[in-house]
Amino acid sequence: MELDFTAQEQAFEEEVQRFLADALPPSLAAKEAQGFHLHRRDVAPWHQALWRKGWIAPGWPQHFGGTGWLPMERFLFERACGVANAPEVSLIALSMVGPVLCEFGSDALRERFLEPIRRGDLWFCQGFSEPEAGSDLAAVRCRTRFEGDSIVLNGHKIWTTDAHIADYMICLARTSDVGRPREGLSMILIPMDAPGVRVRPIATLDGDHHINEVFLEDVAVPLENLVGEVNSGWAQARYLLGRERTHNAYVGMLRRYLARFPGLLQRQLAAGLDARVADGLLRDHVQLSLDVEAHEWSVLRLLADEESSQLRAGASAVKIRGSELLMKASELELMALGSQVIPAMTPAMTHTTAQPLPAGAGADAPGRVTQSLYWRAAAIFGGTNEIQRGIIYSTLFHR
Amino acid sequence: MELDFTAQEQAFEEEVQRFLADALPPSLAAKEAQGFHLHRRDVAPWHQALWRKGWIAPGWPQHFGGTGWLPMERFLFERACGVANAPEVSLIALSMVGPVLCEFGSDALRERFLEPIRRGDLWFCQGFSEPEAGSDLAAVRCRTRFEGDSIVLNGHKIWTTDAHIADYMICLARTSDVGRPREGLSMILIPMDAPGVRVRPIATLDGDHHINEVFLEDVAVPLENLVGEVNSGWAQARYLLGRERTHNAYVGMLRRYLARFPGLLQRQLAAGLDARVADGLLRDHVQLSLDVEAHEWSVLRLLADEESSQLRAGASAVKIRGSELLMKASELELMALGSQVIPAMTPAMTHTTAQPLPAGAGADAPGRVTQSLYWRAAAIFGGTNEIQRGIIYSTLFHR
Amino acid sequence: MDFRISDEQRLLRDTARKVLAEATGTSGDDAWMPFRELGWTALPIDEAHDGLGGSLVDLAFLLEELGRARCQVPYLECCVLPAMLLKALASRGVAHAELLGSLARGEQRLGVAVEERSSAESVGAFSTRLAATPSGFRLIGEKLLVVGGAACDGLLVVAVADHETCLVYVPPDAAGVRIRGYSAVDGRELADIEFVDVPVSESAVLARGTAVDEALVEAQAIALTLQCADIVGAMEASMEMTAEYLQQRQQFGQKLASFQALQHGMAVLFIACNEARSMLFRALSALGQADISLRRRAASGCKVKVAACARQVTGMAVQYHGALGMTTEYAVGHYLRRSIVAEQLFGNAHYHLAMCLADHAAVAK
Amino acid sequence: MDFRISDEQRLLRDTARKVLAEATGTSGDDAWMPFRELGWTALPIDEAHDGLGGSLVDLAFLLEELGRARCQVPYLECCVLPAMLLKALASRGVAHAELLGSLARGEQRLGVAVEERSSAESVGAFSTRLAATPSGFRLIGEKLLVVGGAACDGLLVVAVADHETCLVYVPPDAAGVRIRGYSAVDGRELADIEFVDVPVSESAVLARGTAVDEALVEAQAIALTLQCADIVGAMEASMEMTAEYLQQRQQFGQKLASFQALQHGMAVLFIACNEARSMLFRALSALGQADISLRRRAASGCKVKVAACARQVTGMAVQYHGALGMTTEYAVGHYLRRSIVAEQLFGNAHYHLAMCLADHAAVAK
Repeated sequence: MELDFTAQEQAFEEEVQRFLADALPPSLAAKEAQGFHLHRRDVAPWHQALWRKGWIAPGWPQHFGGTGWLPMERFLFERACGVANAPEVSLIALSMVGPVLCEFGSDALRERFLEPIRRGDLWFCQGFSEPEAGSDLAAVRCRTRFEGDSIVLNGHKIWTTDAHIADYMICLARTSDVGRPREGLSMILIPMDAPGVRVRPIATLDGDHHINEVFLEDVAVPLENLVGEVNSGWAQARYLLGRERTHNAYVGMLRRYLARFPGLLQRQLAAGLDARVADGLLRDHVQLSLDVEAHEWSVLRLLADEESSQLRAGASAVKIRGSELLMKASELELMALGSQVIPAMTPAMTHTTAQPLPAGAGADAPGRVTQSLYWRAAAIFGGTNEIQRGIIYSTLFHR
Repeated sequence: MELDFTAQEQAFEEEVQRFLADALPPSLAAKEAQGFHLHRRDVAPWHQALWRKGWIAPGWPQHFGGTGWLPMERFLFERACGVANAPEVSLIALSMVGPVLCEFGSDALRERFLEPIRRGDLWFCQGFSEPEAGSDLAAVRCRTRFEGDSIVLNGHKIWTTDAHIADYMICLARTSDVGRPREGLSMILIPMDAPGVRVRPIATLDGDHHINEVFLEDVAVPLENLVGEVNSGWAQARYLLGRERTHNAYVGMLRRYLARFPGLLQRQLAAGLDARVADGLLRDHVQLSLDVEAHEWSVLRLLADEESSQLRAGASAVKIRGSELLMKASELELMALGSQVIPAMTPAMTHTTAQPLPAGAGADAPGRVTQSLYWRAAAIFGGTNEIQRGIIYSTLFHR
Repeated sequence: MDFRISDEQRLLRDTARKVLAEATGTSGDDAWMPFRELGWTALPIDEAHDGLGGSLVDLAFLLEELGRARCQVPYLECCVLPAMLLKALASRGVAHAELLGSLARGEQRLGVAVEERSSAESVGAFSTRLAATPSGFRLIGEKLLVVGGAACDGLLVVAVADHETCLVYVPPDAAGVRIRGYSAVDGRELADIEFVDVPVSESAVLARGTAVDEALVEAQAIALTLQCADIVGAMEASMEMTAEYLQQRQQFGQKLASFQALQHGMAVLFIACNEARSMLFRALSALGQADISLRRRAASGCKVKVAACARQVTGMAVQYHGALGMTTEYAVGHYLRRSIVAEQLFGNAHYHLAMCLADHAAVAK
Repeated sequence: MDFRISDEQRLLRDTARKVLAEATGTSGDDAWMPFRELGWTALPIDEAHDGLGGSLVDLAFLLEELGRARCQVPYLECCVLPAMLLKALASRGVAHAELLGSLARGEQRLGVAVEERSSAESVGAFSTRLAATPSGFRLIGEKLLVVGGAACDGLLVVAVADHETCLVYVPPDAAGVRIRGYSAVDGRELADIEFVDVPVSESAVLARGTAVDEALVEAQAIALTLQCADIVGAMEASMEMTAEYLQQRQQFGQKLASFQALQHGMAVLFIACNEARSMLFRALSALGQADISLRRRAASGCKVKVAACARQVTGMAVQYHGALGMTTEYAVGHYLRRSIVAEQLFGNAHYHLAMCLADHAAVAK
């Protein structure tokens, strides 16, 4: 057992930090720090920078353009990005579609998609959830029929992040009714401009637009858009789940919150916050910092411990805790900012001069409630915390 | 709606407080405040005082010697007793056996038992739980057979508080195997000196001796010791449950904890407790005080609101919260006392000079851990908090 | 002590529930209509001033329904709060019968302008000032977060003159009044208001000195408590809606309501709602006490507890709705937003806990 | 970074688990036997002093097993802590090889006497003092809560002389040493020790000044962290025992383990155990840092987190055992008592949170 970062790991982290200092546009970082949902075009310069550096697809096999990093290096990279307010780049394309194509896709599909994804030319959305298949993906109904060289899809997808700006959807659809429900699913790539694809925005609590419903009506796509074997969709979804053990732990984001809180509190004190109130806030902050430390080390253990039988339970644990701690961290900011966070604020208020901020809202306020509400989703999407607790029990204790 | 105590209620409370100041022996109050389990003989003088005052059986019908108090007066009485460190007197006899006999017992049984119970001559224990019937009382197995004028019992009771000092047990036993399990139960009064009764002490975490196992082997009792109708035991148990809505809320005890904490903290500060530590403790104390206020008003609402359909849920809610808050309150004392509470302390150390206290333990320390551990039982006995949550759901939301 | 709801209170509650549910989506003057027509504007005011002399408990019942209906009408802030302020002044010998009467009749909605940039809600530390001029005064300063401030008929402004707090009546269309309205996260309307040398006549200075300081504390304690009533209404509705949803929604081949973990979760939410209501009743009771510091402390304690319970309940209600809870199309999330705004308005739980702590430390000494 | 347990560590852990389970109920010298025979007394000490040069991680594995077995042997307090203190002095140029060697060989168990009445654990505020005499010194004062103090072979006493902290070796049978032993709530043995003009020779003063202050901080940070390892072992055992019990116990016609609310409760306990272990690893890592204040802070943070998790886990473990959990006949309650004592020993979570807060405030300034 070796509980220190190696010199190599430390050097790597410093390299990442240097790169971030050089290549991340400060205006983009500032925008990301506020927490409003960024558009594809906002993120593009950062995507380009990562691509040029060769760091755009850390999770892919090296011969498909991956970095060859060890899990610990990927973690250090993501943490440093989080702290430096670097936005996530094209998460679905790079973390889901890419790896699935690398593992299961035909050469032709890889040829068509991998390089454009790396370059940032193709943006993807994920079509898994349906109104009646939320936590229970095996209940996916989206129908398919095979017609000549085409697959024709009919279905209704929901909670589809970025469907309104994506070029393609990676869609989980039913290709068979034989056997257990999960055995009749396939992954299919659908161009979002195909006839019959209709996107309806879903307004979310946080006030941003990022999720959508997608209706598929007789959408025909070429047979070669089916990824891997027919009816292997469940296995592919499981594959994705298994390799993304720690992303949902949000360590980088949590460190971002912790790092900026003392400054925020100082500014509030300077602006007249009662010192006794600040005492209580600082106390909660220190307690939260300890909770985040423990959480981060739980993540490190998942990365580095390759023999533990508790991996699945540990992954669920850090997903639960990641969402809980994010809700706490963002709530603590709201408490420190007090009435400043009351006004509904939009990116337009802060990124343009067209709409001024309300007089009471200082520079720390915009985006805080939006982001705080958004983190509620972290406890829901990708398997609710209730589902995760069930997984923990059945993995560890069920007999 | 009238949200103030009436002048009459206030006058009553003051009368109770005056009586407590006059009649409660200070040495007994001091002993009770420490929290070690008191013996029957400790409590006797206080029982006598209440009996002389005519306040020994507030919950009984007036013509059987009750006080005729309204629920709110009973609450005020119990709260004042709690705050004044008055011990509970013969709880099982006065709160269970008496009311059951008044409601269901024959005249002969009432004649035999009610007056001696009021005088304090008879002490009871409650024989409900069995190894396989804890939360699930319908599973009671204790067998009976009728032989002439006798009932012969065979069974194994457990968690029997004060069985070692009681004169009688009120025993829930199976008198029929017909119908649903709960329909074959009866309440039977068993003299603890009857042949075949064997009491085995159970040592509990808190270090005191107050609970026992009781083995009944061919214990013969006269038929007239059966309370009310044969097979009406479940109804009687339900009757008791229904009328004791708020005792388990421990409002008096919680107020006792709140009242003494500031003084305890002052003494700790004087003895060198770090002021920053005290800050945090005081903060938790104030938060706890608010929680107790809300809890107390939940209890008041149960007492005074006679039309609510939420009575059952409300009673479960205050039982859960009562135990949770007691655990918190007693834990907070441990935190304030710090290493002082480490030594195992016995009543002998504090009530006699035979065994001195460890040097570091001040006068506040003895009994604190014992009592803190004892409150764990408040979340278990009388239906665990998990059971109570199930009751709340099914009462309010189940369809 | 008697918690039974009176027939009048039941009527008020049932009417309000029905009317406010029907009025969902109306705004501006239309939304105020039922408040005038059903006598709700008259409720906080005594009969001598055309009011109905309702009790604080009556008001709490009504406010609960506002919370339940997610009503955006600034009834608390533009009717109840100014009424309480004027009544508190009247009880200190400073009568303004005409204003009370116009509030009661619903002729005026009065914005109360207290909070300032960095005032951190501490009484008496206002920088908005009233300067004497040969012909009277002028008002200089800026007030923030005036709920309903952009659509009111008059402003009650707290300012300082000669080291004394005073309360000034200012028409919103007076020269030099610059109102910038905006929406809160939950849709309620607020305004920041700048006063640039606004001329103020002697008669517009409604009161001065200790009377104002005390009246502010008194009225704010009431407003804080009634705000909690609104939150209690919102959280109970949010809980009920969630219980309903669990009965409907199927996952893994069964109703969500059949999962014991969720059932127990609902029990925890009930406990939180129940305790919030209990704390509300306690504060309403304490507001009847003579000692003003007791009232203030009870209101602070109420906010601490109710806000914490609301955070838990409205948050878990969203959680139990799953992704649906995240959408604005479904009502449950609006309760969460409403409780977030309510938490931060009139001081959040951290602020009021610090106040309780300060009181406690003062008492202990 | 590599969390894989080495073969040596696995052997250590498995052996300890087996041996300590078999040794349950032994006490006194018998209970110490395996610690000597299996080389555990040598583990914290380097090879130059007859030790085995074990790492802190090795020690943590062993301490976890002590917690799991509810072992009452004061190994941490009478072997590891004095070893760390002596090593810390040695690294500051004050070598006491003979004492280290005797610890390693298990020839001496050394009680470490630090805490005093009202010292509140603040470094350097000791009232026990060393007064100069013509022939050397005499020691005057009282030390409390010396774990293992009534059954040790020597005492390391922290005292003050000429405004300097010093560390003094005192044989427990020296004239004027009055030892009053007692049991802790969980059965471990402690002692209060009075020093009434105890003669001390020059050579018995092991070290003086800053070296002692620093060595104390350093050794206490290690002891605090290893104490957390003990707690982690206890809470994990408590959790496993509970999972087992839920599988066995029937209520309402089914296994308790079939109730989803309890399943989810167990998941919450796992998360707490898991985070406690993570925090332990973090502190073990931080103890390797050069900056002593970082080490102290990491140990304090570890105690705050681990104690909170232990409170939750050992408490809920009792709860899930129902009435059985309340008895001393069943092991689960002993874990609760052990964690209560461990929480208050070496400073509780409130104390260490205040330390973290102070450090934080200092850093922020």
